Amino acid sequence: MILNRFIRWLGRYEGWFGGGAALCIGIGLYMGLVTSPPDYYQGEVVRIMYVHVPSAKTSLFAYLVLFIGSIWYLWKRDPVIDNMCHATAGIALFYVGTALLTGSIWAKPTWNTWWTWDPRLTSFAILFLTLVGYLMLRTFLDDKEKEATFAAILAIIGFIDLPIVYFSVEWWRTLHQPMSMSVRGISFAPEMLTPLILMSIGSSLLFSYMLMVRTQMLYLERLLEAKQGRLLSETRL
Amino acid sequence: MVAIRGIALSKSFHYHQVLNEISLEVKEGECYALFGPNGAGKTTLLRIFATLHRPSSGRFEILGRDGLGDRAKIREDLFLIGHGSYLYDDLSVVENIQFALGVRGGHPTDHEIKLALDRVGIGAFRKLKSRHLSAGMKKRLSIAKTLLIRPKILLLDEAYASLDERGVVMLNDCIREFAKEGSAILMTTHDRSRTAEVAHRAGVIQQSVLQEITIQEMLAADALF
Amino acid sequence: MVAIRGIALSKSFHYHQVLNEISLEVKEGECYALFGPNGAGKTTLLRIFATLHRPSSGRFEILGRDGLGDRAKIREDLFLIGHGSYLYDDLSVVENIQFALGVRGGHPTDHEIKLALDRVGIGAFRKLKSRHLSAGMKKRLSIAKTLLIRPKILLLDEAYASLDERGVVMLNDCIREFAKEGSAILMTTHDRSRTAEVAHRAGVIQQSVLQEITIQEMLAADALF
Amino acid sequence: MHFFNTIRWIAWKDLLSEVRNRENISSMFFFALIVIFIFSFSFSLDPRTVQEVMPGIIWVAFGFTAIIGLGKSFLAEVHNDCMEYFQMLPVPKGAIYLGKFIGNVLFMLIVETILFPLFVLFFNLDVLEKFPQFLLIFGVATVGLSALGTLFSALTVQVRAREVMFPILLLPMAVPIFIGAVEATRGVFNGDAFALYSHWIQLLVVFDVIFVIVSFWIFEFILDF
Amino acid sequence: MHFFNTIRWIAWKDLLSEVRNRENISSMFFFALIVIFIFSFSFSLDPRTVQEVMPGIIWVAFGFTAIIGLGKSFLAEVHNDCMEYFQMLPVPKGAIYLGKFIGNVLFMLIVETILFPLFVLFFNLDVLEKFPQFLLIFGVATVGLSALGTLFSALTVQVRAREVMFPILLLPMAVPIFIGAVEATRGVFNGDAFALYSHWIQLLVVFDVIFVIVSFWIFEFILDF
Ligand code: HEM
Ligand SMILES: Nc1ncnc2c1ncn2[C@@H]1O[C@H](COP(=O)(O)OP(=O)(O)OP(=O)(O)O)[C@@H](O)[C@H]1O
Ligand SMILES: Nc1ncnc2c1ncn2[C@@H]1O[C@H](COP(=O)(O)OP(=O)(O)OP(=O)(O)O)[C@@H](O)[C@H]1O
Ligand SMILES: [Mg+2]
Ligand SMILES: [Mg+2]
Repeated sequence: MILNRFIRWLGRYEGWFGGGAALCIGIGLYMGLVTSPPDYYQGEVVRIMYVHVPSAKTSLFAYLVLFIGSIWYLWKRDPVIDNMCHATAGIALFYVGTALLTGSIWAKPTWNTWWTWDPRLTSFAILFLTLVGYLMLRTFLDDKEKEATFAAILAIIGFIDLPIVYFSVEWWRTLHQPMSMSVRGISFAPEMLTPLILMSIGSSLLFSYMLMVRTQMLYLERLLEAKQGRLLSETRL
Repeated sequence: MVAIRGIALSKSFHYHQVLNEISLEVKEGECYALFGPNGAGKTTLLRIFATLHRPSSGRFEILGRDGLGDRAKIREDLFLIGHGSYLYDDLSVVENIQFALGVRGGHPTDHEIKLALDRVGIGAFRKLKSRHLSAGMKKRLSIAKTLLIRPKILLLDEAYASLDERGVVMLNDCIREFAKEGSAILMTTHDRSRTAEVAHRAGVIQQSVLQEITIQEMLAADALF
Repeated sequence: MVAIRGIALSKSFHYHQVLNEISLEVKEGECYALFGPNGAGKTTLLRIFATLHRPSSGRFEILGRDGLGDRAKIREDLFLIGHGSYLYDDLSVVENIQFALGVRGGHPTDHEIKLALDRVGIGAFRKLKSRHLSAGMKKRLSIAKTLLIRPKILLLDEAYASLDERGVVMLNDCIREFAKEGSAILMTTHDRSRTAEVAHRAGVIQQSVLQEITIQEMLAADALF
Repeated sequence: MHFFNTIRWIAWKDLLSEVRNRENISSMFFFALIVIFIFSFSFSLDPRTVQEVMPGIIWVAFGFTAIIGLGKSFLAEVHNDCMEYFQMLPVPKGAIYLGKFIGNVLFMLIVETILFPLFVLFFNLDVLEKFPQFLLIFGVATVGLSALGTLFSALTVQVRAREVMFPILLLPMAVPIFIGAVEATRGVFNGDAFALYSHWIQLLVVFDVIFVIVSFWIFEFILDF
Repeated sequence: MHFFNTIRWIAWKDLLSEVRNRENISSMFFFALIVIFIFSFSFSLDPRTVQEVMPGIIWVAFGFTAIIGLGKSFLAEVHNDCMEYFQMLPVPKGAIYLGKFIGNVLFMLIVETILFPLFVLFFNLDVLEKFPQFLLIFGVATVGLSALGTLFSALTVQVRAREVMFPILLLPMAVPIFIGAVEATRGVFNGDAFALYSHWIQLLVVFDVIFVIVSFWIFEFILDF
């Protein structure tokens, strides 16, 4: 119920999130595609980074939100939290898909293949399949309460994959870039770093914006269903 | 003391609101009969009390304990005889009973099991695999379990369905005995005269509204429900 | 003319002989009610006539045609309302009816379907997916199919089960209508008074023996069956 | 004619259900995806080995997908005892077989069409100019698999351990189809002349014809035991 | 204590049913046999390639067998709504999980024990002196697979498209186990020193522990939605 009020409160500032996202992404894209220099080794191809890295980071963040939301749901059983989880999963899938797609496109010129079974790519593909499974599972249940619970269970089990995605580049020797921003310092040129940071901020703002809109949509859908349901229950046999 | 208390219970299944703010009280030692047309939501209500569904809104109490928070405790006192027979096809009648009780922490002796089976009239089929039982025999087996568990709350869906007449008499006997021992019984049925023999109170669910009536009214009513 | 004739029908499942040389005749325009305790073999007998089981021995005729050799022909005149609802969860009520009739070569018009659904009382749920129907509503849907098919032989297992009181009146109406049109109806039930309203003859299966009784005897009998 | 009407209605029903819930296609698709996924890292492949084991991988993946998809084919029919309804239909049972068969071939082809590009992507295959050959091989192998799968699905849904009996019965019978498809695919991958592997395709066609005709004829008995 | 009693009863029930009908083990066994068979001709293997793809083949075969066997694990429980009975039990649901889990690990190990010699035979493997290593790998991988499989089986049997949802949900999660098992097996086949692949076994153990604990804890919610 606290969340209800919080969401309503946030809802009033929804536009700000959307606007901020548009602004950051706009400027970020402009800097990334126009003003930033091509890479020494990779040339112009490196510009895919400004989409790939932010969407990959946001997708991991989104799954974290889904995980916390799922635990919260099992604890409080508040339908609004369930709507939020449902919305998060859909958006997370969108980001995961974008990261996969851009990563694949990037991989063709740099690694000369669309796909390899590198640990990070493998674990990220698992994340993708888990999210698809999550959304599929939700369509196969009629009872809302049951649907919410089972979905939450799946999200929690699937969370095991997240640390693997994140740390795989540390744990195994991999093809994929290791973390560039870690305790060991930053390994980006500043003129590349600025658009990257802008795009990352924009991407997470966009995530928040979509999350709010989608949660409200699902909430309204639920209300509508309830209303239609009442009409149906009033028809006489 | 109130054994079952439902407060403004609602339940919807995807587009279909089945129950709308239903409230209901059943006291200990009382047998409450639910009537209502097909699809009114009787089964759904029973399943909510049996902790099989969660209500979409509203809450309920069983023997004073909260039905949503304290489910583990509640379940000790509950038993539902519903559409499912809860049997394993490859186990015999006796093994099925042993399992059903054992798994919930009971330890009936062989003699107790034999008595219960004889009472419900399937003592002769003790060794038969439950795969080969007919609908009515399965129902009787469920009643035998109830006799061994002696739950404080007994929920009976379509109480008399698929029982023959001897079976109905036997079940009504059991219900009376349970009520005398202080159990609360909530049952759904379409059969007014058989219900009237044991029910203390009755209610009709219609268009998601529960309306209480007395047994006399129920028997006398011209209207069908 | 004799519509259903069973001659010395026996059926055993594995170790268990359920029917032992049962003979039975139902004439056209007649409604025959089968009583008997749980597990007596009523359902089994009906399923033999419905060409779902083959008898272990004995034979039967439907409208003069041999029940074992001429099954394709027989099936044109038969309809069984049993435990199964024969519905597809993802199709709506109307689509289910269209399919069920279409697949056996029928071509009901939309108007006819609407009339039948209204008559059984589920016209308002025409567009609902059959997944969301309750037990009683499914039964009514089966009755609607029967109204559209108008089979010469109607087999009804547990005729009144899961119907509410309005439903029972409606079903009895339909049975009377079918009988008047010359159909033969064979039904099993545990409810004597409701059956008495429509049945012309009755029989009790007990310990694999079928004994015929009149409707008056059935109503008056003290013994339970 | 009744015969073709029945085929049409059954295919219509399957397609409509599929359009409504997208269960079959989406689940077959994802299952296949996961299988490819597991294969492609279980056999960590260098490009030379790929050439060698690729035909095997493709057909094992499609084979398992067929098991999952076709095995479900008649599950929808047992759910509400629709199988019994089919048994009581007054139409030649072959019509039911053909209706289901057509639906299944369609589903399989759709799934294969979506999957093939993914194979190409995952394993970096180079197949563009060999597309017509692949189309042909996939077509004939799918028909054969579906013909067998539809038959065995109908058979196994009526027995107890259906989920396992289906692959256990289907796979051995499907071995000729697998061998034919694998060898033909290997030929295409090796860039052989069509004449060099066309006998495998002929073999597949012969099996298709045999399987469809035999299944069509034998289906009568599956639905009338 | 109730908790251990419940575990015992559930494992007892599964084992007794299995002893009675031998469905699970025999069907898993046959399925695996067929898979091996199909593999061994789909990948027409020269001895050098065998070495390379053998670990993959072994684990894909066992993986699919696990899907078939574990997916059925809770099917017996839905059959007569026993799942609902479990839900209404007044015991911690983790006990039910552990009971089923123990039974499943046992079944899987038995099947693997029978199958492994067949692998050795079919593919002319040379493994006698490496037996303890294999035992260890099989043990830890089986525990992990069963832990996950038991959980997802319980979840998907309550869902509409259960036959497909099970592999779709299970396989992605099981990928780490597959990778670990395949890599460790590869190490054994290559004759590497234990230290070279022991980290894969450690990984498997870590996953086992995580999966068992998380499943045990979360099972409460699978049976109480
Ligand atoms: C389909 C292929 C790919 C997938 C699934 C993928 C996945 C990911 C993921 C999940 C992250 C986020 C990690 C984090 O938040 O720390 C990431 C970051 C990154 N990826 Fe990829 N990637 C792919 C291909 C590529 C390619 C081809 C390159 C470049 C050669 C690349 C370069 C990067 C870089 C530079 C980062 C940022 C690392 C950091 O700053 O921590 N990726 N990728
Ligand atoms: N799991 C479910 N999913 C969707 N709808 C459901 C579900 N269970 C019940 N319903 C719907 O809820 C309504 C009430 O069903 P319920 O079984 O409670 O009725 P009932 O009063 O027991 O009727 P009957 O007398 O026919 O048994 C029905 O319209 C049914 O379609
Ligand atoms: N497929 C079967 N396999 C084995 N035994 C069966 C099968 N079908 C029915 N039986 C057995 O046949 C006997 C008669 O069953 P049937 O269902 O015909 O009884 P019924 O008269 O309809 O009883 P009820 O009133 O309980 O419905 C039962 O003892 C049952 O166990
Ligand atoms: Mg009901
Ligand atoms: Mg019966």
